Amino acid sequence: MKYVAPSSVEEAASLLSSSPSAQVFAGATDVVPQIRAGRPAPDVLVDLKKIKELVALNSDGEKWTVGAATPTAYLTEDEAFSHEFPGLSEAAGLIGSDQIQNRSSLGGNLCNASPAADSVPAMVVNEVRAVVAGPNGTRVLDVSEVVTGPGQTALDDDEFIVEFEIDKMPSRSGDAYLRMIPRTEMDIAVVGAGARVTLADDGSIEQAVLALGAVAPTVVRIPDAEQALVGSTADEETLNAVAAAASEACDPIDDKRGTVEYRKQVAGVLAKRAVVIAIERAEQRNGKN
Amino acid sequence: MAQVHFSAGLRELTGGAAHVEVDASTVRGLIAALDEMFPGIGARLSEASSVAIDGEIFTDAEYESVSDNAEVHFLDIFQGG
Amino acid sequence: MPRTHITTVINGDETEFLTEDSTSLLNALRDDVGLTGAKEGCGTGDCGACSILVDDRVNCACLMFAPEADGTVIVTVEGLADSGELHPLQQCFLEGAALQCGICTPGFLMAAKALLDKNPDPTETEIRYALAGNLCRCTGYDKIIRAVQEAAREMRGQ
Amino acid sequence: MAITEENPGYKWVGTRPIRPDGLEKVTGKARFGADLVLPGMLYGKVVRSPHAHARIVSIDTSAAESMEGVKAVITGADFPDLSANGAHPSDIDVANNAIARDKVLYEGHVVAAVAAITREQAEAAAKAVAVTYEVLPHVLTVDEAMADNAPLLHEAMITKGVDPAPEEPSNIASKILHERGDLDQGFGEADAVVEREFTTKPVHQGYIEPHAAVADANSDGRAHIWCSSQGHFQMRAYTATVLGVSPGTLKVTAAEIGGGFGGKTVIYLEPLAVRLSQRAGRPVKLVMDRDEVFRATGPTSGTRIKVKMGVSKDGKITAAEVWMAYEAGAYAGSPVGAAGMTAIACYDIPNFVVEGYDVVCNKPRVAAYRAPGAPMAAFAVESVLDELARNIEIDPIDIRLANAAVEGTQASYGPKFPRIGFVETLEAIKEHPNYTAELGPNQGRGVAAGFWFNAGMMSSATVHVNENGTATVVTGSPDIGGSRQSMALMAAEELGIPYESIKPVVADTETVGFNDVTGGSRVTLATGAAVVDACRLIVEDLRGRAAKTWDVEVDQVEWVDGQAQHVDGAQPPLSLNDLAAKSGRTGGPISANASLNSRGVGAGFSTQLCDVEVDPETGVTRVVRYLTAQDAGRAISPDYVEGQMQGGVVQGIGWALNEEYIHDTEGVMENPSFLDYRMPVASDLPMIDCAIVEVPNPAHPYGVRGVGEVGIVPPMAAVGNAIHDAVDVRMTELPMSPIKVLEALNENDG
Repeated sequence: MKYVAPSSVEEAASLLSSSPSAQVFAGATDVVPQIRAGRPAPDVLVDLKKIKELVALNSDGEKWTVGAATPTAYLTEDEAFSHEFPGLSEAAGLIGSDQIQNRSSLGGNLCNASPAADSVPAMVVNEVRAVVAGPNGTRVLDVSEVVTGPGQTALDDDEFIVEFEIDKMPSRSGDAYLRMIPRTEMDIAVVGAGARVTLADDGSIEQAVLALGAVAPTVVRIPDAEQALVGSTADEETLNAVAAAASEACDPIDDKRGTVEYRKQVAGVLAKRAVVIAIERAEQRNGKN
Repeated sequence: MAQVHFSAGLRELTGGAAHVEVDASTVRGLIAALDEMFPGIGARLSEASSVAIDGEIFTDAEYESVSDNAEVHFLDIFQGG
Repeated sequence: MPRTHITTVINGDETEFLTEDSTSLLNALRDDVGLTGAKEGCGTGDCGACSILVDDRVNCACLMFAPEADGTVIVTVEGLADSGELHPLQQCFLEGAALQCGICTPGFLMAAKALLDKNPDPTETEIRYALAGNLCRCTGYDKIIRAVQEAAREMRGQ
Repeated sequence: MAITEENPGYKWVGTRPIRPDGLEKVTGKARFGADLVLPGMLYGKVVRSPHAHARIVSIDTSAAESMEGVKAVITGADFPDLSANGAHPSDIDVANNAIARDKVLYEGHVVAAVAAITREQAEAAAKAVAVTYEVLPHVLTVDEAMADNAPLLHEAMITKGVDPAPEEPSNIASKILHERGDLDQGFGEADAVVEREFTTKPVHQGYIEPHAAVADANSDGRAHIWCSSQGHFQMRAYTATVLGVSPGTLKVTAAEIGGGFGGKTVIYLEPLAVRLSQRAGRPVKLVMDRDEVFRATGPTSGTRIKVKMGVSKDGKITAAEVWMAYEAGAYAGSPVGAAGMTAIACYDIPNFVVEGYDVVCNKPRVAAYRAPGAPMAAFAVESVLDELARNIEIDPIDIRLANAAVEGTQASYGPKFPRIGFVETLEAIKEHPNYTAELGPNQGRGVAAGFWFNAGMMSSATVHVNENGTATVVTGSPDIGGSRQSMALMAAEELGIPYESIKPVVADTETVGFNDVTGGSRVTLATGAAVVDACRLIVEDLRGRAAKTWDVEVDQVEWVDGQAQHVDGAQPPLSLNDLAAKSGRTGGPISANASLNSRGVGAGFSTQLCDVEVDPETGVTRVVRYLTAQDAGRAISPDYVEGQMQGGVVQGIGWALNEEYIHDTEGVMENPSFLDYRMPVASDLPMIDCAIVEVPNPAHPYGVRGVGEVGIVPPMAAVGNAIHDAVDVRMTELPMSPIKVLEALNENDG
């Protein structure tokens, strides 16, 4: 196995297309354990962390750009980003310990394509876009389009994500991400739930986006729940409808971390709770917008 | 005379007796006397890892002395962690 | 496989070594550089016993490929004491009996140093979450948390 | 906080100095098993069975032997066949577990090993060893293994402890039975009876240091081994057995050990490393990775336990019936014997039957794990006792006080108890502010108690006095939890010199007398007693030397505060320094040996109080407050007594909430990593409050009782009883994971 650390997107792209089993990585917090567990190591490992654009966090006031290889610790430590996207910042910050946080990245978490990835539901509800580079230029995908199944993405072998674009949080809006893990840290999500709500002038819900992780091959939206919320003030009855819709939207499996019944039931609970937190944050921001 | 108590597992070898008195001054003597009373029990008793004499537990207790009307128990093997 | 030449600064010293690209930074430090302070407990980033500082950030050395260390500044537990003078964390771990077998201690010291460098006055909960990536099976964590609190107080000059 | 009777005014015992070996551990200098590098050293790698039960048809090592950098490849055939020359059955099991000969009995069982110049070469060669298996049907749980005509692991296994012996072989290695009084009469007198069935899963000791050994062997088989173990003399004995050589040909040096908890009292790598090194003519280092530690080193038993108990309305236990089946893994030897003896040992019960079975199954061979066997039985008994207390509406501490074993109580396992401190631990809990602290919503409080015998066994110590009156205390007991400090504290007290002037050393098998393993909570008691005996021999020697110096009879000389003093003050006192400086004149170097088979083992009791908060919508349980009270007899080193108490509690909490072996239907472990084998992390826990109770053990010079193990016995029941108090579900399965708690909550609402 050969290690290379290109310093530009172009150099990385050509390296990828020159060797069929080349693989990009940033933190390798998934790659190393997989190789250790017996997955064949690629011939060429392309380290993206020496490319400036890929380790960057910027905002032009209209949208944020987050380099695909930016350690998630940079996001949680950035007060402006965490204030604007508390849910996304929480989700990124839940990926493992401080040691892992200094290496894990949104690009790695997304492209490892684990159904239980913590950052993906939070990215989906914030309608994050992925800028993908390849031998013939770049293209932009919605994050929800990137993962196509466990361990599979829509990227070609010689493509990689350069950065993520996140439009600034709409006014009167707030997001949240919750997950269920048996311990308080160092666990893979048994269930994950992301929510973003936008309030109308009268305080009722104008728009809601909900997404669940670890309960299906890929992150799933919950349109029924989103509809149920629009126009409501998230009263008890509506929230129970949200919970029911969330459980219904799940297509989970039994595995060493959880059962079908458990994931369905708790998906409803977390979806409900995430909506309540998102609304509180929207109301707080409402005051300041 | 030492008071020897048998755990339930051993009572199958003593015709159900849970407790007997034996005249012996060492554990070795005790086991020999018991083997006469209940043929075959001797081997089983020496296998037991430890012997309790008046509440104190001894491992490898063959030569330990047994005072008059001491209370003696043969214990199963147990291991420290 | 040809080996790669790596140049780093380790515990203040310019250090060069040769490594195979697939070798973890942990194995390179232990086998090629001879610093056995960082320990392997799992090799998959789940136990923190191999925690070191890379450019002032705490990392699991087992999750890094050795070539990634090129051009970085690394601090291991062997570099914590300043010419024989123990770091307050080392002193407080000793005084507070915050270690038993000691295999996890190097990792805890590096993670705690990274925490205190960032947050000189952490709450108990903040310390517990910052050290959640370091497993200890002997102590039940109580005395480790207290030792970090004590060291934080001393470093703040209180 | 310690509840101490009279403190005899010790100068050093009971203080909290810095431990003598701490500096190396906080600076990264301490040498653990995997840290040693020798010139020309090769890296070893073990080949393990992917099947839970299979016959080895053939092993082709030719491809591996021809690979680049490979210097040696070994299989079972490289070791003597002990069954052929009439060795003891337990030695045959040790050898077969070290490396399989004809059958593999669990996934991960060793079938071969290689040694090469680099790690990568060794790993590649290990993959190239071609093993063909004839896969056999397997059994994983006690139910499967005990079922009629279940596949047999050992064709000739006839159950022991059953008379007359059964004709047919089975997977049941042995039966244990304890009985007293009349069960029916006892249950007849009861006003309340509760009967429950409990299941627990195998759990691992979870030491953070994987097993490691370095061996440097000569062609004639003599070898030097460095290994991290709980007892290098025991490692020498087992290794010699497997290699078929005399123990004297093996020198074993104790590396620092990165945690053991019972799991490193047995051998895995040592014989393989020696044979590889012998074949290669170069030192070999063998280190397990975490995956191998889980798959192939002894967890403790998964169990099924039925408990039925009855109490009168005034809280007296009238009868108890306990049925237990413990998994032994691949070879006989689960801790069901100890479980049978400890299950109801806390209480004075007139009528009981305790029946237990040791059952082999296709899992790694069970090894000791901190008070082996006792925690599972206590989970069952203390849960049923909690339910009984609620039925007759009596305080959980009071019901235990009403039945507590005291001095003179006929223990359920036989002998009368000498002086013990169980009642004092119960009172320590009842008087503690935690017992009446306010509980929030969905919070609950649970009480549980536990007992462990502790062990004595054999130890040796040598004490040398240096020419300046300082001293070296040499023992053979590996120090995991601070025992070097205890040795130094007791030696300082005996010799009357400062603690700092004593250097405790853990020496190799050629430099100190035999020492049994560090286990059974015995080191401070037994090795401590050997150190005390050696120091007392030295004090006698010093008195004689002072008498010679003053030309008086020795009974004119007393040893007080580290000085020889003339009874009438007729001479200025002589310090240890004075005598040591002139030792040539009074007979030569000052040193003494002491070896003993320790007596006067003091049993240990622990009562614990746990507060939890349960999220009723997700079943997640968090421990919010924890108090443990434990009788240490005399806390020689309070810092490290608390450390043992807290460590045992937190291992118990992990066992209670999330730890379990998960196997797929093929008997392959699905969670062999610290990610999915969930041990508690720092953010899961509150501080663990400790109440050290001191009811001195009359049979020990310093009143010591073992403290290392009993702390892990009560936690599972304490957590389970707290969950019941919080959300009114009675958990009877471990671990009490969020999934199981939510299932129980759903059944309650359903």
